Amino acid sequence: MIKIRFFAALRERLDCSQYLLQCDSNSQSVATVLEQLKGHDSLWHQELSRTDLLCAVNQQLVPLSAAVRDGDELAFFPPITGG
Amino acid sequence: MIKIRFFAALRERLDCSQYLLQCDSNSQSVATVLEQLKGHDSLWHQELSRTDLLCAVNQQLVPLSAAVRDGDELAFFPPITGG
Amino acid sequence: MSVFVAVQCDDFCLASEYDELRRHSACGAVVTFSGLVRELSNNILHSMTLEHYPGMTEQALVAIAEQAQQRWQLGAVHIIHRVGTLKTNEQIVFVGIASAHRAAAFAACEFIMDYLKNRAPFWKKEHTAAGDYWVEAKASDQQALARWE
Amino acid sequence: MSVFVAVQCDDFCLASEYDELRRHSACGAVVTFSGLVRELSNNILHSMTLEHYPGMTEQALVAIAEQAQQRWQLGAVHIIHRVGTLKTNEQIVFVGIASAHRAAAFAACEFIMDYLKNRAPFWKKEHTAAGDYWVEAKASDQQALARWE
Repeated sequence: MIKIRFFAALRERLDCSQYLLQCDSNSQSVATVLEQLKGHDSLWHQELSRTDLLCAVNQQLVPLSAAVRDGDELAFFPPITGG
Repeated sequence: MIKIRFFAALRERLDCSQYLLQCDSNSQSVATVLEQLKGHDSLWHQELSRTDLLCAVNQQLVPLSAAVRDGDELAFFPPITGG
Repeated sequence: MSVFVAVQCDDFCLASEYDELRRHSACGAVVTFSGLVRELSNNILHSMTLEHYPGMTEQALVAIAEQAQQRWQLGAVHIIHRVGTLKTNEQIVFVGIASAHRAAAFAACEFIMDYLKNRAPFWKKEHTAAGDYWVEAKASDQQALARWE
Repeated sequence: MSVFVAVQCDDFCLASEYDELRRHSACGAVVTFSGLVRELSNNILHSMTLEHYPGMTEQALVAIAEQAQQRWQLGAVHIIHRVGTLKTNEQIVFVGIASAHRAAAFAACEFIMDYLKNRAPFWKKEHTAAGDYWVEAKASDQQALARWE
């Protein structure tokens, strides 16, 4: 299982803060997982296709090419606006 | 009369904080006044020949080419070290 | 070198942070940055809510502090970021640096703010007379990173 | 835009200055710099005495604040410089800036310190176990001005 988390505007638009994804392979890229999530419905497809989407694996910012493994925490969120 | 003031290390080395200089001409350059002051004795000559000397006319930093007039306050001091 | 990082709902006290920072007796320079909820000219902002990614935020702030420490000789780094709902003029973020020299203190403080604005997972939602909306990321914040690279 | 400048023997309170600076409600950023008497590694420094040129110092500080104001959009500038004898870890100088944006606040604060170090007539004499001596001007302070020109 991969635990997926959404934050801020993305969380609101998807109306989802956590999502558990069955993990078929031992290791896959964030991009592959993202493609799977886009299949959820047309809203998810639209929101998860934004080019400014950021992602973190195990609470570290990573590019979409990064690997995700079973048991990892994967997060997607819009550009950061703190400070 | 021109009121001349010395500060910090220069004041200590000359053992003088204020000096009143008779003013012959209406307007002259700081450099001219400085030459007059150097004539005081060999110690003054040495101390006032330092190339890092700063000068102010009426409490404004100026170059040695600036004009000094009767009644002005002229100050000489070493490089600034506050802050 | 000491690092102190906090993510909290409670307000912070600049004076207490400063008193700790200046205790580093080899440090001749303390620079602080405070970010406040700004009153907009049209006066429509009532408050804002700061969301964050618990766990990741603290790690991100420590990582940013450590990067600053690798670049400059620093005595102490304090970073505090608030979350939750904040009204106009309330304090949002504090960064304080103690260093032997002022150039390092200024650079490290600005570096940390520039990185925090782009790398620490906080998001602002503004509550205004016209409704609630998520703050858009600013291009100027991204550009601010360029000079450190 | 408000400018406050003071040259004084008395200590100052960072918290009071900060409370005044953050009152500028259109300002989202407050940057402060504090300069302290640094304990040297060889521990020989007992205290220092700051001499100044009364009258000129105040004018010079106001002029520096006004220059900063011309370069950046600032809400408030506070400059306090102490004179007289100060012990290790005592506060020497404070510069505080309130501005709408952080980049302006950081730049103006550092600009003012760089100019103050070269243009405001203060001189430090250190009192050490080895005797008293006047502090030499640092080339790095002069070089710091170059980037603003």
